[in-house]
This record gives sequence, C-alpha cells and structure tokens, in this order.
Amino acid sequence: MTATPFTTEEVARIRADFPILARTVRDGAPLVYLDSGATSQKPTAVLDAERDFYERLNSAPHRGAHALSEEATAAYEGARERIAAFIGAQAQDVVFTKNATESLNLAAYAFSNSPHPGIPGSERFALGEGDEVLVTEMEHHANLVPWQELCRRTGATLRWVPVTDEGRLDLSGLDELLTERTKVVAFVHASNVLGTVNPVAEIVARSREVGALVVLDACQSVPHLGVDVTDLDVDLLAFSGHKMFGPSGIGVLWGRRELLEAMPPFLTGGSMIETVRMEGSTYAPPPQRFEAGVPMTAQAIGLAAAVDYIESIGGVDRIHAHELALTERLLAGLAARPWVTVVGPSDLESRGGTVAFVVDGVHAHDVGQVLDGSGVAVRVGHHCAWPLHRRFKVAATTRASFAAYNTVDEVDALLTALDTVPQIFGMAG
Amino acid sequence: MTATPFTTEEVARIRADFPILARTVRDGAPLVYLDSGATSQKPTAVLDAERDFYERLNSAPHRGAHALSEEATAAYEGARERIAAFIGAQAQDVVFTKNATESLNLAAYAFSNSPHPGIPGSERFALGEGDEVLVTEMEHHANLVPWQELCRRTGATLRWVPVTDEGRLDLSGLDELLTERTKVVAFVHASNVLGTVNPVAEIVARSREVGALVVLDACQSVPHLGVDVTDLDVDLLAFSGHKMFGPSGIGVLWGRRELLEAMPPFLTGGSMIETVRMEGSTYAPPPQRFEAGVPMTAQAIGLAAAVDYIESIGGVDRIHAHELALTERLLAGLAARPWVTVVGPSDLESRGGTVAFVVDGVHAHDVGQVLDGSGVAVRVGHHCAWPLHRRFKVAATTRASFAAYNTVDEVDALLTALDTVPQIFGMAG
Amino acid sequence: MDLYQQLILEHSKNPQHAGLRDPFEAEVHHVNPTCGDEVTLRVHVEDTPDGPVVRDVSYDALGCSISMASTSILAEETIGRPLSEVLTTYEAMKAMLTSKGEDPGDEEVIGDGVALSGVGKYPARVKCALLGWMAFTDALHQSGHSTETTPIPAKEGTS
Amino acid sequence: MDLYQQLILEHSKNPQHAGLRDPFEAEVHHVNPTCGDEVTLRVHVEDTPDGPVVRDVSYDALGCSISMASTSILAEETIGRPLSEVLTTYEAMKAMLTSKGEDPGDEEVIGDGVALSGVGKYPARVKCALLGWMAFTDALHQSGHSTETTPIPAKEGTS
Ligand SMILES: Cc1ncc(COP(=O)(O)O)c(C=O)c1O
Ligand SMILES: Cc1ncc(COP(=O)(O)O)c(C=O)c1O
Repeated sequence: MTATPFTTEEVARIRADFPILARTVRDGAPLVYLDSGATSQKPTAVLDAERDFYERLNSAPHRGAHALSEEATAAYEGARERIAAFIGAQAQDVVFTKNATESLNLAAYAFSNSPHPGIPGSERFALGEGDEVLVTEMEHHANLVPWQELCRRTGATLRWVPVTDEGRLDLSGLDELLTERTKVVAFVHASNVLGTVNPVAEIVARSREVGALVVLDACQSVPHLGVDVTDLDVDLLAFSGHKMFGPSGIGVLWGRRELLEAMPPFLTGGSMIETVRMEGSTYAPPPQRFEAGVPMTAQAIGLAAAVDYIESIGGVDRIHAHELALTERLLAGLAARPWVTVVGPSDLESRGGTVAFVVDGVHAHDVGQVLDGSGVAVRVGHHCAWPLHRRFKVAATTRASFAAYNTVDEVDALLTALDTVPQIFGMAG
Repeated sequence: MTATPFTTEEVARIRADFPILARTVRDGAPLVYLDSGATSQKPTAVLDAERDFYERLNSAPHRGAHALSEEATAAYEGARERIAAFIGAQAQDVVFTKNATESLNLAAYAFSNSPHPGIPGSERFALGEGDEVLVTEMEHHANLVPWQELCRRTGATLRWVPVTDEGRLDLSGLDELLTERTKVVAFVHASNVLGTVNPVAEIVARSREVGALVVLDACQSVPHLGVDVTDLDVDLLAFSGHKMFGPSGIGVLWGRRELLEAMPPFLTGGSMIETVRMEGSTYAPPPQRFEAGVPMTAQAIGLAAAVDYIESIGGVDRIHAHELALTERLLAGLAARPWVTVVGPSDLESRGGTVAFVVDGVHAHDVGQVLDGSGVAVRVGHHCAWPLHRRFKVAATTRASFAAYNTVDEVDALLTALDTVPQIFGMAG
Repeated sequence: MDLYQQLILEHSKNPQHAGLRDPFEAEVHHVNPTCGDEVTLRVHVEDTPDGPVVRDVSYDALGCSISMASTSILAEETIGRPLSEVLTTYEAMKAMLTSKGEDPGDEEVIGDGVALSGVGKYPARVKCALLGWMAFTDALHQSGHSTETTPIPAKEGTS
Repeated sequence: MDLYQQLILEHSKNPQHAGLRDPFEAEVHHVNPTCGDEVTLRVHVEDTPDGPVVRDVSYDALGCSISMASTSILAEETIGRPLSEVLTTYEAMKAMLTSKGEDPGDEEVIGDGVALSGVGKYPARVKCALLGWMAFTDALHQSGHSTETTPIPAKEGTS
C-alpha cells in the first residue's frame, strides 16, 4: 500500500466538516468518538445534500410524470450510479435497503421463497433438508440469525467455521465443512470486533468448487478498506450507509446480475411489480423488484454525497492508511499495559481499524463507563457478535473503532483514561 | 365536525414553512403541488430536527453506554412516545419500519413464519390450506401483493370484497366472503385513489364474529383524518412517515400488545435478540423484536417533529376540514365539466382529500403532462391500485391529492389548466 | 405544449396499420407498469436473397398519445423495409429519445419519428415512446432474428 | 467517577450471599441482551402466620460492578425479611434507579441500595442495576407469590 495517513492539518480540516466533533459530553469533556464501527458521524456535505433534496426536489421517484418527480427520479438514480461506481458495480445491480441487516435478510429469504413460480431460475435458490448453509463463528448477528431462521424455515442445516485464538478463521477443517451439500457460504469481510480481514479469494475459490453461493457482509470493509465487486468475485454483498458517513436508514445489497434476476421478491407492494391482478401479480426486473414502496430517496442521495466526500478527502486508501496508523499506536499502547488483553490480531497484517480488548478483572461495561467519564466514547458489550465472545470466554469486550476524523491525540486520550481503570477498581495497575 | 378550514392567512403562514413550495418548474411556472397522496412536502421544523440530531446526538441507539448513545437512545425512544401518542397508542406497541410497505410485509410474513418454536402463542398466526385471507378490490398494491405472496407460500386462499360503481366497498356479499375460514381481513382505511373512507367499525365487528385478525392500511388516514387505535379497535395498523410531513425512510406498524408478543420475528439480526448461540437464538420482546439492525434514528426523530408540526398548525381535524373544503371546490369544478368523469364518491360523505378523474378520450398521462406544463403536479397512472382501475375499466386516472399547504387558488389553477386539455387534443371542450 | 406536435396527435388519433393480422412469426405483449399501458404486437419477417425484410407489423395498443403515436410511426417506418435498415432506425429513435433533448433526430433515418424529439426532455415519457419499439425488438428476437435489443444500458458510474 | 462509590466496589468484589443454595421454590435465569450479563437466581420463601418471609436468595452472577453490587445488595436487603417489606424495598429501588438522578433513595428503605443512586444518571446502566431485581421478582412470581413485578412501564405519551 502506498497511501499515507492524513497529516495533522488534513485531519484538522476533516474534523471541521463534522459539526458534532466540536461538542463536549458529561461535564465538559471534549468528545473523543471512537465508536465509528457502530455508526459514523456525518459531514456537513451529506447533511446539506439531504436537505437540498427535500427543499428543492422532494417527491416520490418512479411514481409520477410531473417535473418534480422526474427530478427526484434522476437524483435517486444518479445516487445509485454514484454508489455503484464506488464499489466497481453497475447501477442496475445495486438494490437499496434500509440497512445491511435488511440486505442480508433479503438474501436469506430468497432461499425460502424459492422456487417461485413467477421467477424463472429461482430453483437455483431453493433450499431444503440435507442442504447446508455455512457461516463463521465471528459473524455479526445480522449475518448469523437470518441464516439460522432460514434453516429453521427450510429444514437445512447450519454449519460454521471456527475462529483461532489469534482471531482468524480456522480454515483447516474447511474440506469437511464445505461440501456438495453446502448451498450458501455467508461470511464477514472485516470483523466488527476483531478487526480481522478474512481471505475472501480463498473462500470464494473453495465455494465455487462445490457450487455454493457466496454472500459477503461488507459492512466494515466498504467504508474502511474499499471494495471492488469484480475483484472480490462474490455473489451477493451487503453494507450500510450509516457506517460510511451516510445517513441512517439506507443500506445496499449488490448482486451478480443473473442471480438478482433469478431471485424471488422479498418485500412486495408498489413499484416492484410488472402487472397486478387480484388473482396474482408479476414482478419487475432488478433492482426495482426488491424496492417495494416509496424508497429512502433523501437517504440514497445523502449516501451518494458521502461517497463524494470520501473521494474528496483522498479516498478509501488514505482512510485505511490513516486508521491503520491509529490502530498501530493503540495496539502498541495496549501491549505496554500487561493488565490489558487484546481480542483479535495483535499485528497489522490483514487488519482493519477496530480493536477489542479486556481489562483483567474489570467488566467492559465498567471500563467503558470510566472512559466515557473522560469523554472517550467506545462501545462495550458483545457488539452483536455474541458467539464470538463465547468463543473467547468473555461476556463483553471494550471496542475502539476508528474513522478518518480520529487523531493520534484521541488514541492517547483513550490510553490515559484507561490508566485510571485499575486504580478505580483497585486492581494492580 | 366543528373544525374549520385554514384561513387564507393561515395557509400563507403554513406555506412559508415549506421551502420547496416557493420554487418554479418547467419554464418558470410556480409549483402547484397536488401530489401529497404520493408523498408530502417537509416543513423546515422537520428538516431542522433531523439535522440537529445528526449535528449533536448522532450515534447508534440501544447499542452503547457512552453519553452520545444514551442521548441518541433517549431521543429515539422519545420519538416513539410522541408518535404513539399521536395515534392514541402506547410507545411499546409502536414498531418502526422503513415504510408502510415494510409494515404490511412484516404483518404478512408473521403468518408464514408461524408457528415459531421460540415464540409462545405464534400458533395464533399459522396459516395453511383451507384458510382464507380477505382483502378488497380497492387496495394499494402494498396491502394486496404481500397477501397474495403469503397465500402462495402457505396454500391459503385470497378473497376480496368488490367495489361499487360509486367507489365504495360492496359489503352486500360479506357473509359469504367472511367466514370461519377467514384468518385475516386486510383493508385500507382511506383509499389513495377514490378518497373513500371505509366503515372500519362495521368490518371489525364482522371480523370479530368469525375470529379473523384485522389489519388496517392507515397510510392515507393517519395524516389526513387522524386515527385513534383504541377507537378503531383493529389488530394491526400500518402507515408511512413521508406522507405526513415526515422524512422518507420511516414507517410504523402498530399492533395490539398481545398480538405483537405472539408474532415471530421477521427481519433478524442485531438488537432484536435476547440470546444468540451458534445453535440458535431467542428474541427480545416487542417492539425491539421487529427492529433489527441500526434503525432509522434521525428519521424517527424527524417524524416526531412532523407530529409536533401537525399539532402546531391546529391538528388533524383542521387539516381534514381544510382538505375537504378544497375537495368540495374541485368536485364542483369537475362536475361543471361534462367531459370529465370522477372515479370515486362525488360528494363529501366519508371522504378524504383525494380526487381521481378521467378526461373523455384523453389518456391520463397526457392530461398530467398538460397540467405539468402549467406547473400543476398531479399523479397519473394506476396509483399502485391497478385492480381498482381494471374494475373501473380505465388504464389510468389523473389524481389530485391535498395537504394543509394547498390553497383554493391552486384548485382553480388545476381547473384552468385542465380546460386546455380538450383543446390541445382536439376533443369537444 | 411543444411536446404535442400535430403529427403526434394525428398518429395517436389514427394509428397507422393498427389491428392484429396474419401471418406472423411472433406475438408479444408488453406493458408499462407505471401507467398500465399495453401493447400486443406481431411481426412478420420474410427472408429474401438480400436478407430479411419486415413484411408486416400489426398491433393492438392501449396507451397515451405518445405511446400510440410512437407505435403508429414504428409501423409506418418499418413495414416493407429490410431488417438491417429498420434496426438502424430503431437505434436512431432510441438515441434521440434518451438524449434528454440533445439529439433532435434525423428525418432521413426516422421519418415522422422526429415529431417525438420533444419527448427526450420528459424522462418519465421516454418509456411511453419506447413501449412499441421494445415490443417490436422483443418480437424480432422471439422470431429468431438477431437484434441489438438490449434494454437501454445503465450508464457506467464515473468514479 | 461518582458512579463507583466505595460501597459498590466492595459489594461487587465480595458479593454477599453468592452461590446457589437449597432449598428453593423457584430458579430463574436472566440475561442482559446488550452486554451478555447473566444471573441465575433462586428464592426460598416461607409462609408464616404473619405472612410470607424471604428465607433465602441465592445466585450465580456474571456481570459488571453495577449489576454485581446491585444483586449483592438485593440479597443483603431481602434475606430474612417479610415479603411485603421486601417488595416495598424493590419499588423504592426501582423508583430511585429510573428517576434519572432525581431521587437520591432513602437509606431507611433500601439500605446499601443508596450507593446505587448515581446509576439513575446513566440510562444505559439502569438495566444493569435492575438485572438481579428483575430476576428476583420473576422468581417470586414463579414460586406463586403475588408481586408488582411488571417491567418498568413505558411512559404514556403526552399528546
Ligand atoms: C393506501 C396506501 N397504502 C400503502 C402505501 C404504501 O406506502 P409506502 O410506499 O410509504 O410504503 C400507500 C402510499 O404509497 C398508500 O397510499
Ligand atoms: C460486520 C457487520 N455486519 C452487519 C452489521 C449490521 O449493519 P446494520 O445495523 O446497519 O444493518 C454491522 C453493523 O452493525 C456490522 O458491523
């Protein structure tokens, strides 16, 4: 990688684009926001784009022939093109959802809604007893529970790839786990807890051998690593807008054209139909087939503005370089504190800017509370990856996750606040 | 009804709250927005509320112990309380979705996802061959296609109440349609085409007799008539935020407590769980059970601000009175033009502010285009109620739909523009 | 309204070559899901030593003046002409209609089709004007003739 | 941090009456789904001529200092006392915890519970402090004792 972290001046300029970063919390502590893995903050450009849409173009896209509706449609479809280009995709293969969770459920329900008499090729998705779905032990609940429920609905069996002590996928037993019975392999690109970046190419290659479809949870990779769907060569890919400087309430499901075409509808209603009679309906081609009802128009436009913003500050490569530099500093700081254990890779190899850790003898909730007292906002708990926490035999971890606007000083603020923890809880510090 | 229409001054003040209404379209024609039935415009107060959330409180609600997350959670749950109160409901019975279409699909999928081993009481929803679902011929696709697909998935049979020539439900054959076999009755409160307000009490009473659940599509009634869930006494009720001055990307499903508790999850993932193991998961109580993933936080807050806005201008009663006054004027104007036929009730009895019509010999698309040339934005087509249009043997109608910000002059602008139609298309005018 | 040129109104009131006729190799039914407009269309193409020739295009259409006129013009501009020329006309029509009003259309190539040049400025109406042409190329395809009948390709993003 | 009073830290490090014991009439398992904290809790209530008396509360808990301390205090404040008094303590604890910091708590009624008064200011931690109490009232309920054990009622809207 040749991209460089942001300079101090660059970060200062970036921070100025995010009004919330100027605020204080609790009793006047400046906000140190290290919870971008949960949701990122929003730059003014995104808020302006949404507002501008509402103040000038607002109307229901694809639903009218009047001038406003034409302009709204053009803006909405323009946003689709912009977002598609950002992941190396064609606009018509990008489906808008409310969040990645809906995207992944859309994918999972396709299997239990198949075969669908009105969708040629949907047999491809039909799942039943004897079929298997393969996930991993490090999945976010959003890429685990929908598959559990799918298996419940269809009688298929859920299997999973275990995780090593270092927080990497243990692919040693893959030959037994991934077989002709496997119809879908669903896994996370970059873990929202460990920071681990998984070997997509290897898993895709093995899945292709047995004819399984590959669903990638790219929630943490699209904003932080960058993603090109052609390079990744997966079948379906999901991410959320709110983790990449976009508004809440918008997500994406990308799919290979021929698969989207063979997928039965999920949410049904207006604007996803071809013809409707009381006796039955036929459905529009993708992406409309999967966008029932008045869509998240302003949010799509806000997300396109977020993509523009990312490009304007130097693109995902620089963001990644910047976040890795912060991660390196944090990992070094934590390594110097023997009473802290990092859960996940301790080096920068195949890693994103997310660091989870435990303080010996102190519950993560208490650690987080102490940090919060100094204005440092981290997330505590199982981060919607409860099975992963069970695997590491901890109920909860403390997690710091970075974005382009974080500074070296903020890493140090975290470490300084952390040093008060052993003292408060009377542990050896 | 004792509420009065807005005075000219009041409407002028209301209009000033909606920046978009100041714009012109095409070659400088002032915008006459008569398409609020598709989506309403947004007042500054709503845009400010959303922006304020993003600039001061933004973070993932229910997901953190830090100060921001606590504030975001309080704002999100405060919005739920505000919106619940607006429909006479308890906050915990209000589920946030992305739009009414998702709300109605959530309801429909509950029946095919039941019985669910983890949800006691879900047998109540289980549907199969021999069971029936009753809808009406005037449904929006959003309250028709999900039930068609549910019947396809379960083997149940879809039946429907026909519509009279006057655009009212023909309940004369209800005894044959609504029987012990009927498990769900789903119908629209106020038609988005005809303007007809349906007799909820009568249909609820008849449904109770046979033990069928009642699902009400309240998309056009919550914003324009006002709704009290206790008075209506239905079982589930759906509406969208964007039609009531709220942002796009937020909808509501309200349900009776004991029914929501017995409903299996629909979208699954983060924040809707109780415990998660690789082997299986258990689920949170409502409303969380139905809100998987990072929610539409800013949008919920925007919708609460929309509710405040409605109250601030005098409440739904005055809005309804105002819209009826405009409707009366439009109906009179259309009645005076023998080359126009209104589709739907021609008087104000049980009626909302939506008027659909056809011009003899001229396709609605062409009518709409001519109106648009004068800045008058109406909707043309089947308005996502295709079977209703087939019933009236028209491919498409032209629809004007009102909101609080419309004026008497705008009704006249529509009529004036309409008078050019016969002339352009060489019909007797 | 500049959109409704006299030629369009004439075609839409008196659609040329309307009605469904024999013989034909393929019949298709297309709808515009936003407004419910429909067209049933048949093609009869004959193979000649000089290549395929469109002998007949017959149709039954229900729609707005733009879609009616466009289908009428389609019939007028295609019946009796070599398929290769007809496909050129189709491409030229499509280019004009999707040009957002930039391309005024070449009367040499698209004949009365130039009357539809105003449609490009109204994106919601482009589908109306293309309905018949989409049905036509689909019917050609189904009757075994090669066409460039892909739907309007989505533009590539510009990242 | 004002939240972590000495008393809380002591209770959480040395949870009083910890461990699962016999006899008991009901055992329940509660979790806090946001952080994964868990408690298994048993109650033993004896009916006496003067009404039911809580003879034992035993538990196995895994959680943050707030939830550990709260459960420890719960055991201390309930074991050996008449059920009616214990329910009053519960209501007072709940009122203090959900008061957003307004209600400092009455030491007469809730004993060491006052050390948790700071929790009310941190809404995300209220669930931690209530975890043991929710389990306790649930266990009472399951053992057939009437309680006011409804979860914190949602506030009515104010339209
Ligand atoms: C009566 C009715 N039902 C359902 C809907 C669907 O609402 P949405 O598109 O917001 O999901 C609409 C509006 O489009 C409507 O008018
Ligand atoms: C890896 C991963 N997958 C899925 C999700 C779910 O995303 P959302 O809550 O936006 O639907 C998240 C974030 O919460 C995530 O980090």
